[in-house]
Amino acid sequence: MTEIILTQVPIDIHYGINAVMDPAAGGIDVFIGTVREQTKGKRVLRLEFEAYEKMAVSELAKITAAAFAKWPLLKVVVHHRTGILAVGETAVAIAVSAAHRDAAFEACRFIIDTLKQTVPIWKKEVFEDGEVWVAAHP
Amino acid sequence: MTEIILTQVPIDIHYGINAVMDPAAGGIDVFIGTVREQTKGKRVLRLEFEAYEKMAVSELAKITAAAFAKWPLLKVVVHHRTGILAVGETAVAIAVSAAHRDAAFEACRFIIDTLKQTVPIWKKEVFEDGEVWVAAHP
Amino acid sequence: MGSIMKITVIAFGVAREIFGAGSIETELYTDASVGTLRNLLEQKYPRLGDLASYMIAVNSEYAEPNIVLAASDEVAIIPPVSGG
Amino acid sequence: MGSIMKITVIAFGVAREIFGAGSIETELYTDASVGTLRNLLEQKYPRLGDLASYMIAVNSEYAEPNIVLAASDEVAIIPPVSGG
Repeated sequence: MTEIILTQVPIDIHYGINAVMDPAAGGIDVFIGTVREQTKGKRVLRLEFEAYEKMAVSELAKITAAAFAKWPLLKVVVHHRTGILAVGETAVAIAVSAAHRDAAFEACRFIIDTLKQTVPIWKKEVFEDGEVWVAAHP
Repeated sequence: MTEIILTQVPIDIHYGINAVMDPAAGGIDVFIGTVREQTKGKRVLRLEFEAYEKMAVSELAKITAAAFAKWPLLKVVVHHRTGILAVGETAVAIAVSAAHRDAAFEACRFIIDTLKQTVPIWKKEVFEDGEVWVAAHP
Repeated sequence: MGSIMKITVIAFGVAREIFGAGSIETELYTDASVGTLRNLLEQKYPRLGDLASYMIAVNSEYAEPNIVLAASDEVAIIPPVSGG
Repeated sequence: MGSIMKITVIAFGVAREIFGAGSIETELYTDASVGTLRNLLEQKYPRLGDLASYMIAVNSEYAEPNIVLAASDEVAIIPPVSGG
């Protein structure tokens, strides 16, 4: 089972965890990415996430399919937020269940690492004195 | 911040996650160990967890202190259940927050791996036709 | 050869700001490739060349420069991603 | 030397079942070590020797065989752990 959701409303972490629970599961790993109050010493007022939604969903589906091919997994849920996020809010939540914890940990790590490399979602950091699209410039 | 709890009542995963949330956090990793319906092909009716509570708490405190020494962490919560657990119930929940995800993932993995090696908690698997203390015999 | 097609290019993040719009239209020869489109866009919008990198997606798939475009394609500029 | 002390040994998991109780009392010379206690318990409860391994904890700390015991110590048998 795979569930991929982009949402403009706050992510319900508990929904994702409950969704990957399974009588065959021994281990569940959950990654939650939250908005940090500062980056490189500068105070962050908010983040703005923008997604090419159709392609973001299809790239996420490729990543989760690759994870299922690589590890014996039971269920995977990936939620990514879009729009304006305040400090402390959840930007992404990934929940992975498996019979054994090795697979759950490794697959969850793989999914967030690959998401950050290939999924067309962009983050703008807004500071008191300006804003910057993260990673846009060398 | 470290919180270590052994509990005879169901573990509230959300409590642990909320407790490690932090404005300085960029990544939170959560591990949840749940009771599997079968082990080595045999159907599990229930698990019974027994703890040497005082020492379990002190060994867990050593593990979390070692994790704080090894990685730049913000908050760690470890909850372990004792008593009788049905299939699907949560036996352990570990939540770790850090500024960056590498530390959160690695520390969470370290805590569950070390917990399974050193913390005096014992699990009895109860089957239809008998029961066994896990790992007791070669 | 010689025939002209109109391609709509959608843009996100910093590319949307460089274009000053969520999408632009551009004219290309009908056998134009993704590489041709890149060159054309970089001439028109030199700030694209200042990016750390960027990709072009055709119909929601990352497209190599040799891919040939059709007027019906959904073409998008993908500046460096930063989700998660 | 020669003086006798009573040690209470608490037991968990499979060790509790081997003892048939959550704790037992045993008599040891006052300079007895953890290793001496192990030998004595294995003679009295041969099934302890069938375990994959077991440790002895003294005052909630894993104790090496050379540690000397005192009557006031909290001594526990720790069969192979299986939490998590």
